[in-house]
Amino acid sequence: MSSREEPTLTIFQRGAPGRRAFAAPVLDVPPAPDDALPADLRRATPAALPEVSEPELVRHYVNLSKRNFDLDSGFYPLGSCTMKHNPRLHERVAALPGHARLHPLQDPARAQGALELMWNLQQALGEVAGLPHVSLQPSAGSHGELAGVLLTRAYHEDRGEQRTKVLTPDTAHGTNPATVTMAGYEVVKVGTNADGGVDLDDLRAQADEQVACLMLTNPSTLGLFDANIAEIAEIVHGVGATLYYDGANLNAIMGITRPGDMGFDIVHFNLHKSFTQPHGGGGPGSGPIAVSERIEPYLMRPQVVRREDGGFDLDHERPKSIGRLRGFQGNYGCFVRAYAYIRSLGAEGLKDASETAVLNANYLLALLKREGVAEYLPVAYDRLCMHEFVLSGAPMKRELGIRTLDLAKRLLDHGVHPPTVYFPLLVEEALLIEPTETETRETLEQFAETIAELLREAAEDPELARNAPTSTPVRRLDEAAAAKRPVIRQELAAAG
Amino acid sequence: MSSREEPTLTIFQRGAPGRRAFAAPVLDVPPAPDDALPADLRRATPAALPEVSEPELVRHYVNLSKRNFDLDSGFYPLGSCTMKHNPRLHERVAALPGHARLHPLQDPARAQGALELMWNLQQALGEVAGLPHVSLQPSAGSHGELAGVLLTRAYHEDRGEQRTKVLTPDTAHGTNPATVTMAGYEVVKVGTNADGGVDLDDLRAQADEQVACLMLTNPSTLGLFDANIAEIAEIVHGVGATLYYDGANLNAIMGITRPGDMGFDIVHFNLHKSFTQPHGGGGPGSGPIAVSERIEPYLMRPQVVRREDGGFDLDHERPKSIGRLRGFQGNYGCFVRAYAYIRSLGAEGLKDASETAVLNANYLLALLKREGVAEYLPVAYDRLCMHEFVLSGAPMKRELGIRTLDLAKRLLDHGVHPPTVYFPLLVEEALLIEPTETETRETLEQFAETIAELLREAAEDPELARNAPTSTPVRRLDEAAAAKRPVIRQELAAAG
Amino acid sequence: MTTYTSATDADRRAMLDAIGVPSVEELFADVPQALRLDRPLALPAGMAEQEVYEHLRGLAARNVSAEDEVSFLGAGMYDHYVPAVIDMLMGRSEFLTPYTPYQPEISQGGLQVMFEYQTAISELTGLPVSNASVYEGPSAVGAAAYLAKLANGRLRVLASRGVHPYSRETLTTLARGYGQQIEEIPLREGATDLAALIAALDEDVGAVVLQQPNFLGAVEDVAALAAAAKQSGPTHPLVICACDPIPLGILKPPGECGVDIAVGEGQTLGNRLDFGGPSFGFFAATQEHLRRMPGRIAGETVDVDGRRGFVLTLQTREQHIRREKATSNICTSQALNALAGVVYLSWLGRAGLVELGELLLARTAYARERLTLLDGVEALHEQPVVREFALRLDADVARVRERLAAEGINAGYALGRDYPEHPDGLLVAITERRTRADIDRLADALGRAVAAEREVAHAGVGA
Amino acid sequence: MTTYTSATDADRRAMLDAIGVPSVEELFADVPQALRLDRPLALPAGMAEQEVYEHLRGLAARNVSAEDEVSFLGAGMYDHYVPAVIDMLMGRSEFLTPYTPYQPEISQGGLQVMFEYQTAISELTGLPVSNASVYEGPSAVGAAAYLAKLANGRLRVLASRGVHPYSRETLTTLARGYGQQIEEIPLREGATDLAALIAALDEDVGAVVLQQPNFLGAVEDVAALAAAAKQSGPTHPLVICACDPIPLGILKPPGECGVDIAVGEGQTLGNRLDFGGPSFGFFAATQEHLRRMPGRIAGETVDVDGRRGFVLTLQTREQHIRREKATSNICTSQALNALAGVVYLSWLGRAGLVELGELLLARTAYARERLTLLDGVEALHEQPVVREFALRLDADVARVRERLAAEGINAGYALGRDYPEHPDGLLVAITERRTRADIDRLADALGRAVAAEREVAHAGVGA
Ligand SMILES: Cc1ncc(COP(=O)(O)O)c(C=O)c1O
Ligand SMILES: Cc1ncc(COP(=O)(O)O)c(C=O)c1O
Repeated sequence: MSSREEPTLTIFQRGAPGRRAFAAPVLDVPPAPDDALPADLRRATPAALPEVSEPELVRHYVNLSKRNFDLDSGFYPLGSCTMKHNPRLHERVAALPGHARLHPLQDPARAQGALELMWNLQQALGEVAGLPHVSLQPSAGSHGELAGVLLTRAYHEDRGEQRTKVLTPDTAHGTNPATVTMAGYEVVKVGTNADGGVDLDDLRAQADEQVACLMLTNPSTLGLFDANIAEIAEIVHGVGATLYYDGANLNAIMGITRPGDMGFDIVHFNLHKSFTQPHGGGGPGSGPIAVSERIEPYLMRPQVVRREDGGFDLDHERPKSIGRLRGFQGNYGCFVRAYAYIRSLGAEGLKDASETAVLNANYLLALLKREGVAEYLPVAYDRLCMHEFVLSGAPMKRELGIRTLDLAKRLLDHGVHPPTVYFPLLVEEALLIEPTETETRETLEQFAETIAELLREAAEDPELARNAPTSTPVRRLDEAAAAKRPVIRQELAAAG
Repeated sequence: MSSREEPTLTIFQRGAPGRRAFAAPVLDVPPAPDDALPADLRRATPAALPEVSEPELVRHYVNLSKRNFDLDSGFYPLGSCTMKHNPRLHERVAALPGHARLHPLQDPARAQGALELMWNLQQALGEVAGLPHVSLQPSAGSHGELAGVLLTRAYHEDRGEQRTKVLTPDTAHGTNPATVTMAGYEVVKVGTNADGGVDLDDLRAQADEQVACLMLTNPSTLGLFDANIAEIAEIVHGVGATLYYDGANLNAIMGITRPGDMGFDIVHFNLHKSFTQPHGGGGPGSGPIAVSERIEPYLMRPQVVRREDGGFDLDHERPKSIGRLRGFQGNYGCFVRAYAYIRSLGAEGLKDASETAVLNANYLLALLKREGVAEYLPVAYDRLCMHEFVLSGAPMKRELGIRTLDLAKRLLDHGVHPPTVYFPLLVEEALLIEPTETETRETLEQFAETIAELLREAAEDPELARNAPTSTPVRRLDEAAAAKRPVIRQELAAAG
Repeated sequence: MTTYTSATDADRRAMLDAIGVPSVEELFADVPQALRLDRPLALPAGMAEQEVYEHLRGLAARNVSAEDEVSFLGAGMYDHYVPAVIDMLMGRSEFLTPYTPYQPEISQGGLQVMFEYQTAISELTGLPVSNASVYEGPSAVGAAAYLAKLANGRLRVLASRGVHPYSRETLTTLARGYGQQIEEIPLREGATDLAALIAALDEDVGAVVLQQPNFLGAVEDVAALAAAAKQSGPTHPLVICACDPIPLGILKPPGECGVDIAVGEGQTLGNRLDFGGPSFGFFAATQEHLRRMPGRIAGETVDVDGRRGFVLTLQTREQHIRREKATSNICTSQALNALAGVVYLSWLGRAGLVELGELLLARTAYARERLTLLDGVEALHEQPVVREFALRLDADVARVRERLAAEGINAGYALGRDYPEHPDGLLVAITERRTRADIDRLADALGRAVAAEREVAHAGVGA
Repeated sequence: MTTYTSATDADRRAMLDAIGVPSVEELFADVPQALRLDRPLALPAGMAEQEVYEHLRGLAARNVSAEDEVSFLGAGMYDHYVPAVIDMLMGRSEFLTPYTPYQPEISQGGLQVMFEYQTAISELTGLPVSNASVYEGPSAVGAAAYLAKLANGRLRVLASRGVHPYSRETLTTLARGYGQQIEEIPLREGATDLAALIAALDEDVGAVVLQQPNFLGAVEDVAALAAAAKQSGPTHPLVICACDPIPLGILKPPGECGVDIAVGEGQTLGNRLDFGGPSFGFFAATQEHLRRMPGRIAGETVDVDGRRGFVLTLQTREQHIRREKATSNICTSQALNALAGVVYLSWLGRAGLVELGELLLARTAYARERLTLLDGVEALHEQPVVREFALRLDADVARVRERLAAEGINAGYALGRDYPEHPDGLLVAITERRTRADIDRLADALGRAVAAEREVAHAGVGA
């Protein structure tokens, strides 16, 4: 329970001049000589940071935390985000000083534990992807995508080719086209066929020598596995392009099938999805990539390597490398967690995770095909799904007069995080539902019940959904106003 | 925010047969021979513990936690309990493996850090109490009281005296008389005079050779400092009895005056109050005692001692000791926290804490003397208070028709923890208010505002208070029914 | 002003004005000048957070913890693995910082945890009534003896010599207050001597106190001992049994052995060693003693809307209501540690507690066999053991332990101080953290150490 | 079934029935048999929690962390003290586990934190516009260069050699995608060569990239450098400055130096070293670039009842709406680390940030003087320094560092690999955790090590 004191005051609006949570360590050296820092390089007035005591600081942020919904409190079927349970063991091991206080520039000889961990993780991810060479460097999925497309560019350029286009399906996640642009390519869309797969004819039509790469998610963002993947790979490789695997949906296939075996050249992982990093309300994440032999020479610097003597080292040479995409060796803290997860589950456990994720998704889909729901929220592609599935709210909108957004907001009043809404774009009023493997059968049944109940309710009184939520700390917010006159920082009263 | 799933199911009502959060380590030895444990000593059916997966376990308890009000969320002026801020530094240092995984029977030679910490804490507590000899053993205040009265008994018996009575003021906390009985003495009440102090005449009348001890709290549970303390000590010592200091209210006087200097022979500390242990919803606590020279010989075993060579040891001998009151060396984890607190604040900081605690209490009292409040909630003893003060709800009950209990419950709807109510017993409809030093002036003003507002509200519609709370996870609970037909454990469906 | 207080000079001035006194000094007018401390407390100056951290880290570094050595120390507290979920839950402000739940409407979390805890303890012990925790193990034994006095007023208490020395000493300390007298029932071949018990029983005996497993690791035939006590006459004494909760997963629960009150040290249930505390004591009894129980008890009820809820119940037993007539003086108890206990038991679960018990049984059997095969090492007794066992060394135990300590192994607890009759006794404890490799390492090192000490002894320079 | 999943065999059967397939296998019908993995993954078997803990602890034990040695390593990440409140807050499920706040009504906590963070960064940098975080330092520099391209389309980028080598390398990597070409402005006596910058400027230059303090620890005259860039013509390039936020407490903020975009590594603000991440990058700019900013931005608004609230705003910049026309591809960022950042800045507070800066200034001055007094040790440059400085050793740096490492001291970062022109360079970093005693210890050990190495060298066995 949270206090009723005005909760939306920012930390800058609390406290009073002179209050403090920080006590400075004793000045145990002579004060710096005046000329140590010339006056014209000095700051004139202190930054107007908050002035609060420790108790004020703690209460402010503890009470703020209580205005968040979290995975440890309820169901969070946010499609494409794989909101699986975050084991606290991972936080414990990541916090061990030997990991947490290890400086990134520590001599490799004195960071053998960390390098071995990274090496082991590289091996494991390579095995899961079916692609032998791994770089852990990228900071998130989209960072991995950028790495992948830049690798593609390096690959082609090394072969003297200047290709100009990258293909992405119209179901692709926004980061795919955005990445393509940043990597200096032109985005070309590929259509989707009737059963949710890549439209092969369209693909053949588009695929030419100017195509550098096809970026694909399989299972797709529709939660469907594209059975034509072998043929797709053939077409893409036929024109000398690379095939990129967006790994956001890897949670469906771990230990069952492997991108490398499907013909992909480059894969990115979202460790914060398939390998259960806590999402932190928007990061941190980690987006390692795995690549095939032909792409390996261009992989980022530095690489963790194993020396003959069994020791580990960082290889900064790599003449053909595209270089680095960030500082140091990547989000090591995430590696520790992902590695702990892999060692906890092992080969069997990872496969069990994917199987159960797919089982849970299909079970929930089956529950939602019941009368009273299916008429309003039909599944977009009526087949077995993988780890997630897409419903269309179009009939609901037509017949009950409430939009997918309204349903989502009404779910908030029932302590459930709504599914991903209005994505993928090609399904009207889409709801993308991903239960993950860590939810119980009871939770899935409860959710299906709730959906049915909300639809019944909407049939009687659609206003309830249109005005939802009502039980949340705030109700619907005026996003238009926020964008029209952006207020993106606290204005301060005349500096105290 | 918490999920809406039925929150009052117990962990025993969740899960399903076969689910588990625990994976057993590999059996790396041969299975035990059958005769290792004779069948008739074996358990026939497993204890019917919960069967839940880790995600279920986490969600259950995280959601339960959200049904608690806590000190980090709002004002908690619970009189006599000293709900001061709990620094998280203390949790960090207590969790260091060198402290947290130290076995209590580790050889002293290999536990020097722990023994030094305990020694330092003993020295510091002795200095604060003004009594040189300290035992850290007792587990809480009442445990310290029991130690103190048993020490008194040992002291008298060693001098060949069999005394039978212990005096306690009628303002005493319940643990005082309860302790006296457990220590085999008869409780004799001493009255309170007009300005809230010990009634000296009554004391003189009661004090005779049969009296073993007077247990006193100073400042008293009324939040008043008894200026006659020197005379009281004289009377008590005059009949050869000991003077016991209930340290629950020490937060008012640290660095300002000392029980030893007032003439007390034995003091208990509530480390979980004055020295900010988190209360944990009812413990753990720690109740060290400090004693004078004449009591020292009887102090509990073992004692931390400093050897000539500067090393530390545990002294198990102590021929006249009353022995031990519990296992091992006491609640060491609490010692670490209390010691960290003392080292963080230092001499100045401890005094500042007491001064600010008294300042905050008097300021809040001043704010509550305003018109619109004072008529209904007059202060029981109209003088300067120490760290807490007592209001009487009697006029409020008479004129507004709401009881102290109703006001308390209504406060819950405003995100404030009510003060201690109906204690001390001798003030009608008592509210015992202790803001502590770590609250801000704004919080005190807000609280006074809220009280005034609730009284205005009650004048208009007392039902609101009588029916309060309405915004809490549950509303008023039927305590009578709970006591009449006690249900104190979850009944289980036929063991799954 | 410190970093924990907020009263700036401006605040102080305004507040003093409102109070109507010129200075903070004035607020202490009631404190006679003569009693004022006219100097600062003789304590070191305050330090910044990081400095306190470094200081406490320095002290921690001077302890050899179970993180630093392979430890076979037990004797009442055991180095079990504490799952990470417990740290997380105990660290949540909502569990960590509240006081005892005096306002149930805003304390349902803590109250329900108590209710669940009581259920788990009841299941574990096979007794219907559990309170919400007492301080710790030995004082729980003391509390049980007090309940016996309340129940039957008799003053003789018979305690097996197999009961933890600290429990027996606590009983003795408290007996002076309770007016009880504690008498000891000897051990025979490592277990409580049934004949001696029977001989000692009479109608003045108010309680018989046992421990399961006993201090020497032996699994007692509690049922037989309890039966003897009950046959001692129509109005028999109460049978109190202190239990290690972990082996209760595979041992016959006290409730099925005729025990009236089961108590014990709860540290092994999800609590850290913490050099001895804080942990918790559990306290369970038969139905008839419900209203004599010490401490808090959570009970189920409904709110005005009929919603299920929980409260502290049967408070008329307690000091704040009953005062000198209370069944106990306990107030602050060990709620947070008991939370860890019930979370731990739920984490282990129905199957896990048994699996853990079987694992310990197997490793203990392995270790006992492995070690007693060593020259100069023999079993101190042949009783069944489940997680700890006693050895007799043909060498100076202290020096042997030193030798192993030098190798980073804590060999266990030397029995000599508490059991002068066993100057050569060593108590070895096993947990799931001690792997076969650890046990083999112990065996190897112990074998060498004993051999070396015997040589020294023979060489005559043993003293 | 693992301990993280709940589908028992009974559950599975019932669920499969409801789905209408006979087996889980069947659910994967769409995956062509040829592509199925016909063997288990070649990974070790799963382990129990305690086994994983021990394994990870074993790996941690094979690292020498700042807990194990006295470390003067900096060069981009620094061993500052992280206050305990940050662990507590980052550990709260409510902050730790949610996804990006797509549903603002149930994400006000996280959104307000972003808003407060943006305010703090804006105050720190003296620039009005901040986003809610980017990945980390060097990629933030890359993101800034991309903004410059969006803003003025020019392809020449001038980067000072004082910019972190990793930032320059990242710029170069990204430049292949951006179509930019990166050119370096040399250093002169440790600071960016103003004349060289002026000479290199022309109307094709889209951005000038600086770092404050620069990699060699020198405090740059950013105002002068920025002024030069702006005088380069009517449509001048954007000035990008990568800043270490800690010294910004005492250094003139970039916003007052004519900087258009200030970015930097946020690790020093309440984040752990974590062997390089996760931390966060901050990104602040002038008003005109608001709609070109990368990543998330939280904005204030009101709900239907007029209550203050916060949302992700200006999303039309972002990939999920704008797709190929987005100002960046960033999606998951570093929200939790940015939370640590704003909590840390609030913990330090207005006065604390200055006090910390002054403490570092004083200790750095002390250390620089102390060390440069040693034989064979001299300052690599004489520029003002505030928390880190470069030395030139008259001895083999690698071997000197080895000698100190053997004494439990990490002497700092060897400049040779990144700055071949300084094979004898050593970069020494100071934080509030490095006391005078630590510095004296370093001085003593460094003096001995340099002397020893010089002897070796003279003895001619130097190679
Ligand atoms: C299909 C897909 N691709 C890529 C991404 C981008 O991953 P990240 O957020 O880690 O950059 C996401 C994340 O939502 C995604 O769902
Ligand atoms: C005045 C007083 N004395 C004694 C006690 C008992 O202390 P404890 O709860 O630590 O046993 C209390 C606690 O409420 C108290 O307020």
